Amino acid sequence: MATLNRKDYIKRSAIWGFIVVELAFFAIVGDVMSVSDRTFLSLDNMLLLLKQSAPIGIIALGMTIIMINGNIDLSVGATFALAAIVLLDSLTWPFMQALGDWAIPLAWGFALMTGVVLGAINGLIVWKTGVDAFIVTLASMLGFRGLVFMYNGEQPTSHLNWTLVDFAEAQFLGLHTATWFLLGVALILWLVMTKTVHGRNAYAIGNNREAAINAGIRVGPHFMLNFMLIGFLAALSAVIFYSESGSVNPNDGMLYELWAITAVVLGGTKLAGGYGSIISTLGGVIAIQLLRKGLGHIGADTQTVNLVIGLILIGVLFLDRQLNRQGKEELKI
Amino acid sequence: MNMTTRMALVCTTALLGGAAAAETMTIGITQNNVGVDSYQTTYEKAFIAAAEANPDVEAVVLDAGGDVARQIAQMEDLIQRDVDAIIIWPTNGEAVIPAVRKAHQANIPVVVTNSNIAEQGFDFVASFSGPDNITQGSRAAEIMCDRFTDMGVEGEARVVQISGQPGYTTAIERAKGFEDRLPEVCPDVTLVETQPGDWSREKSQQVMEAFLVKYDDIDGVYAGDDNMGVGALNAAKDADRDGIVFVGATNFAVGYEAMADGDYWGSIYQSPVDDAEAALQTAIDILNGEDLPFLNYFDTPKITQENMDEFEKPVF
Amino acid sequence: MAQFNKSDIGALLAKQGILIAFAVFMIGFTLANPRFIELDNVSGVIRSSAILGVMALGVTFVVIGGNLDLSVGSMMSFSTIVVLDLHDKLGPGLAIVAMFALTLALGAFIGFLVGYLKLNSLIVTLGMLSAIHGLTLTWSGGKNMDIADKSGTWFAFFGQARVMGVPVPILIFALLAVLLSLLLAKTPFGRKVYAVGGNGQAATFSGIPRARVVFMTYLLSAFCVATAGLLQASRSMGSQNTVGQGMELEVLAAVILGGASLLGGSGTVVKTVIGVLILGFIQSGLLLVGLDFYVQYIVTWIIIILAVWLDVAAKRGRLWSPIA
Amino acid sequence: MTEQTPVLRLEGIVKTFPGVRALDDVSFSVMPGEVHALMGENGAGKSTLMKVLGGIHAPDSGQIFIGEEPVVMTSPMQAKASGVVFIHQELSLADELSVAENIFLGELPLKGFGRVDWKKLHADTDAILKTLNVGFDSTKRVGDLSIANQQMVEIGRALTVNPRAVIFDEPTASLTDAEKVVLFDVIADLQSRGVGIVYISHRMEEIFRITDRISVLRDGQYRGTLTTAETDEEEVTQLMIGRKLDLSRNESHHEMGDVALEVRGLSCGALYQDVNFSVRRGEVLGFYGLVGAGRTEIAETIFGLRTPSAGQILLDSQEVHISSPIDALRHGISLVPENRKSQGLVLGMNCRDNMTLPQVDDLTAGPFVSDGAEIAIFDQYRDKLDIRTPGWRQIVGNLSGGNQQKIVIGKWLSMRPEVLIVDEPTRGIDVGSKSEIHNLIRDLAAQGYAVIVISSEMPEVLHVSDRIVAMYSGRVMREFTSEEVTEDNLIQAISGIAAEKVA
Repeated sequence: MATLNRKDYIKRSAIWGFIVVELAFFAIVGDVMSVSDRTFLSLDNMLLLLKQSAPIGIIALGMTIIMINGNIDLSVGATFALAAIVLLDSLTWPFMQALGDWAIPLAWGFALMTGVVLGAINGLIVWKTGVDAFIVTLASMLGFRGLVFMYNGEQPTSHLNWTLVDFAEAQFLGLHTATWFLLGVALILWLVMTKTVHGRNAYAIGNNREAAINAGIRVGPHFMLNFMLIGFLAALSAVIFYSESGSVNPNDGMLYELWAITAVVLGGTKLAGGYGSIISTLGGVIAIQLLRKGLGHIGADTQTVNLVIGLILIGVLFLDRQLNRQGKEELKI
Repeated sequence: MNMTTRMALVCTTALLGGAAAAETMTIGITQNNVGVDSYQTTYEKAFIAAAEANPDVEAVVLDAGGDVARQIAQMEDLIQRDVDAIIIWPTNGEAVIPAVRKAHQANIPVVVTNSNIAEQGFDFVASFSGPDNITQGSRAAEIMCDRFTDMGVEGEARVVQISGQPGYTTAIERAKGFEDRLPEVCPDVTLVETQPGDWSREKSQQVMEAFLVKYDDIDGVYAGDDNMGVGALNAAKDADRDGIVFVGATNFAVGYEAMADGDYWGSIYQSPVDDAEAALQTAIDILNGEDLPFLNYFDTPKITQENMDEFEKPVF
Repeated sequence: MAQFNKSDIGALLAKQGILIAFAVFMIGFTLANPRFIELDNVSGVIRSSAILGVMALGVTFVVIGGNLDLSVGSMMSFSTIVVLDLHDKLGPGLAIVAMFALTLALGAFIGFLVGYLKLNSLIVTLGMLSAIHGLTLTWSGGKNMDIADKSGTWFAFFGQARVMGVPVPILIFALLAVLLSLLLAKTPFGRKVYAVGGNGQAATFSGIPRARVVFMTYLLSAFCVATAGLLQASRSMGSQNTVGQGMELEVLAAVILGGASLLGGSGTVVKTVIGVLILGFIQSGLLLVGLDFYVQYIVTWIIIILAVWLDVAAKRGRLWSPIA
Repeated sequence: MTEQTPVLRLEGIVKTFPGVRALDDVSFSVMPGEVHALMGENGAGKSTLMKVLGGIHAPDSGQIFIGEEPVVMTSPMQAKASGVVFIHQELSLADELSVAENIFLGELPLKGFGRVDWKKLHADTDAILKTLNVGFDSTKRVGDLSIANQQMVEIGRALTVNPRAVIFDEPTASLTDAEKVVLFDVIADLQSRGVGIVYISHRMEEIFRITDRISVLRDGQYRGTLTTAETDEEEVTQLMIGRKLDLSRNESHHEMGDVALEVRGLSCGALYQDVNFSVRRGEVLGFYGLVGAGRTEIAETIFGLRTPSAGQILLDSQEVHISSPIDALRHGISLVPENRKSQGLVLGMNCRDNMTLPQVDDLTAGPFVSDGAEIAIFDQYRDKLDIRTPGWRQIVGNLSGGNQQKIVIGKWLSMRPEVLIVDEPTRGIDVGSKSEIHNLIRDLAAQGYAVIVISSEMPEVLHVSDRIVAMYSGRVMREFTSEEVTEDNLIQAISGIAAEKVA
């Protein structure tokens, strides 16, 4: 890995600075405005924050890799929903019911497999047709959603299994199951992106695709692998979330892609690719959830939340540009 | 901290909280999706107004924006903030059950409002307060059948249905009530097709346009609420197709006006203000230890062009 | 006699692929249900596509200029709500003027951020999607907006009237399509939009004010959105806050289907109109042959991939991507 | 030397593209330890030959041998694996990655579970960097390096294998003299290890300094190989262009008018400082200097694309403030930019639209662009510049480089400017068109335009200029009239030698 210069350090720590500001703001304002006696900054509340960050967070972590590649995936919300349907529906299949609780890991397997297959479809199309990932996944966002509806019409798919719920609600060392998964995925992806050849190649491809191709990196399969990875992660997110909730509406997961992208961009990953970090995305995810939770805590309404999140996104982009600006000598193009 | 000690802690604090409730009770509500239609917005305003009017109540009002995950997070937040009672307007009648159970385990009574959760969750709910949507569907079927009988077409009438957002309990229950009841009262009327209108006037208008092209002969339209019903009515007007009986539910102001104009036949009168006040009252009653029926329905009567004078024009 | 070889046919397919697909669809649906091609249905489809279509016209300029606009759906909700609310307060004329002014102000804001500040359009408009939704809810207080006296106003003209038997929304859509097509294809401004999207640096070196051109594309997009909002409001005389939700992606799908490249510099208004009509007719056709609405999603998925694939394949001269 | 087997041999290579015979029976070989220059004008087929060698294009016929083995090249990777390594003119590095990761791009050393073996990576990289004798270490982020050091990283890439032949494509384009010395040391080192070097460059001075033999291509054909020690620049040039090099001075003279443009004390940060010059109507002012000397940046400043940090620009003795190309155009200044693909043309647009782009606002009939007016301009400059295109509808991206450049020149000539700045006017243009363009520039001056020509080609500057400004490292070193200029004093001025003398 490359050594960082000072500007990089500033950029990488910016999101954590933002989180600290948010915490301070909500702690102070929250004390004044909230009707609750509990302080916003309590440990339990922060642990809950991590848990609640998990569904979008796990997807956003995968999105980071896709975006470091210079691609984007708009279909994750639909993948999330379809994986959830497979998870819950498979538990009702006769042979699965015969298995008792052993059906649970199998159902997880089916759901994760669904995610991987959907990701592979995206990846294969991007690889083989050379159509831009934005268009491919924009179209498959519609297509996968169509498959979701095809599966069970417009009805919700439900299967409440208390063993599953208890597992999902369990806490180990104070952290919820979902938190463990979020942190585990973050750790693994961080290792992948910083320590492995695949991860380093991901940066190289995003930085200079031509050079990567010339250097013999097989860009097509690399893309496909990453799309399978994000498919897997979208499914994993669904598995964790729907194990706890037990019912999925065909519209679930809509707009998740936009939230995931927002988190990734807040974390400083460049849209053009080649730059970004898993840990910063984790920061981005936490920052958004904190904002949402904090605004709820101080009693802000939906419209304010929407307004604030939208403007913060634009503000971050503006700051990033200011940070990256060269001197006055710059060519004005 | 293992689970049992945590639970014990939560219980103690809940008890302490209960003691404090004698003076003020903190009631949290997580709504489905404020801003998606007037009903929910009016409900929210009415709820806040009712809570402010009552000096003993502090309300924490949250909105899930239609997202199950966000609603579950809000349930957790409310449990974490240790409110005295939680009112939930479920985004999904099944998905929120575990979250409701969590509140139940934390000794916080849960009132479900407007649209019920599925039966598996009934054990964890203190009370349901809201309209009886299955009955609403049945009543709509009856309104339509009566009208067909008056018109003398009950033997051959063809009906299309525009249902609410797929997957929402209210939509499912109303459709079920209508579909079950219609053949009972008018066995010769056929329901030719059902498509979702997603509670949206625009979507409903498009769906109706397609129906009108597809079927030359449509005698009645049942819409899951008046907003969609009026969308369908607009489509019929555009296509110059007269003589269609429109029946909706949740009488909106637009539906009421269309009835007054004679374009729209009937609906179910359901006030969000009643709905909100009933929910709050249910929660207060529970905290005061009063005995309540588990299904605490408020009445939602039939409204048609014939009896609309008995009702005030809806404010939403 | 003209001789065709394989590459000619390939080129023809790639160039006119979208028209051929359109023809195939029309014939297929007509065979499946003759009612499909009847004037009633055709006019109905065009009319219900008009709102989407008007928005797609504006987005075509943005995309050719090399940017994206994901905020149009949310902005359309805003225009609709605002004009309905103001209708009863200011009267129809002033309400329309005020609504156009406010919507154009939003467009100008986005245009300023993307054009002059050179911020990434995907993220800016994503942020605006959320922010404008918040603005709409704040304006309306979350309530549905309805015109109180629906029969006593000429406001219904735009969405519901007919002129010489043709529904006004179709007329407005057609008129805008013609005007904007001329603007894009025939005027200096149109030429500049292509230049800025095709090669922004070369455009700057040619003395084209790139920032202003990008700014103008967003202003134009906002104008189209405001028009769409007007049609929507006039058509239903009342609306929810979420009326335009999700339309940004449908609009983008129509523009892409019409063959505009997301990299900028290519696309035409006419092709976008075809893209819009394809989406509209597929939806109607599938409903008529009795397929569920979600089949349309899957069909759209496949069509978009095939259309864009053909397009890029023609440009690179080979079907499969050369990436190993 | 003749008894040895060449490390690399190409035999009878033919490559045709639709309508063009890009390589016509080209043969060429490199001996072990030899530095072999490959020369030819732009478009002579050098880059196509290299693409064939790198497996990017498959030859129609002919064969490639490495040692005695015939090989079929399928990709740059495979070429590298067979010992043929390319060092490209355009840097192909990943800015965000470290030096080590870039050098071993595509071949990072592995240990278990797909992990990068950092220890081995950095050890191997350090070894390579040591032979390159550079002052940065393997963990440095490539984006933070200077262009010259990035070039070194690029060279480092070639050394990850034991190469048999290394192809350098214009490696010194962005290097300072000191850095060149390091590069030549590296080349000498490779040479001593028996590696064959193919050295592609236009710089005669370097060619005669380091190469052993020179092979020349012209119009896709092999024109012969010369032994460096036995030839001179003139012979090479003659072989390249098919006739004697015209080093003639400009000899046409015509009335000069008032000063049209004057620049006083113009500076732009570190790019250039305290630049003074003026150009009269009817005069051609040449700017000569190495790449990076600040010539292009001055032009961009006058054209409103850069903000000067100090100094004045005067038009007709009036100070003007030019903050955008629009201002510049309004003041009658045109700039033919240096890079036609990225700055000069919208490649996806047709010829006519490209040519009329800056004045499209003025070519209207009512609200619309007037087809007739546009086509008239296009036709006029197509004939004037002899642009070969099937018609104005042709997409510019499909034209040859020379014709593309003519479109750009036509675009700016058609603006009928007061001051025309031409940056590298004949880069990538065939010899015939070159002299046409030179004549055109003279003609324009004769018609009373003030013209500034920026060029890296000495014959061109000598040929067209009335006066020549020599720049070195952001400063004007000296101004020559066409009478007093000699090749020697010009070269001294642009390489900074004159500065020491003057100082």
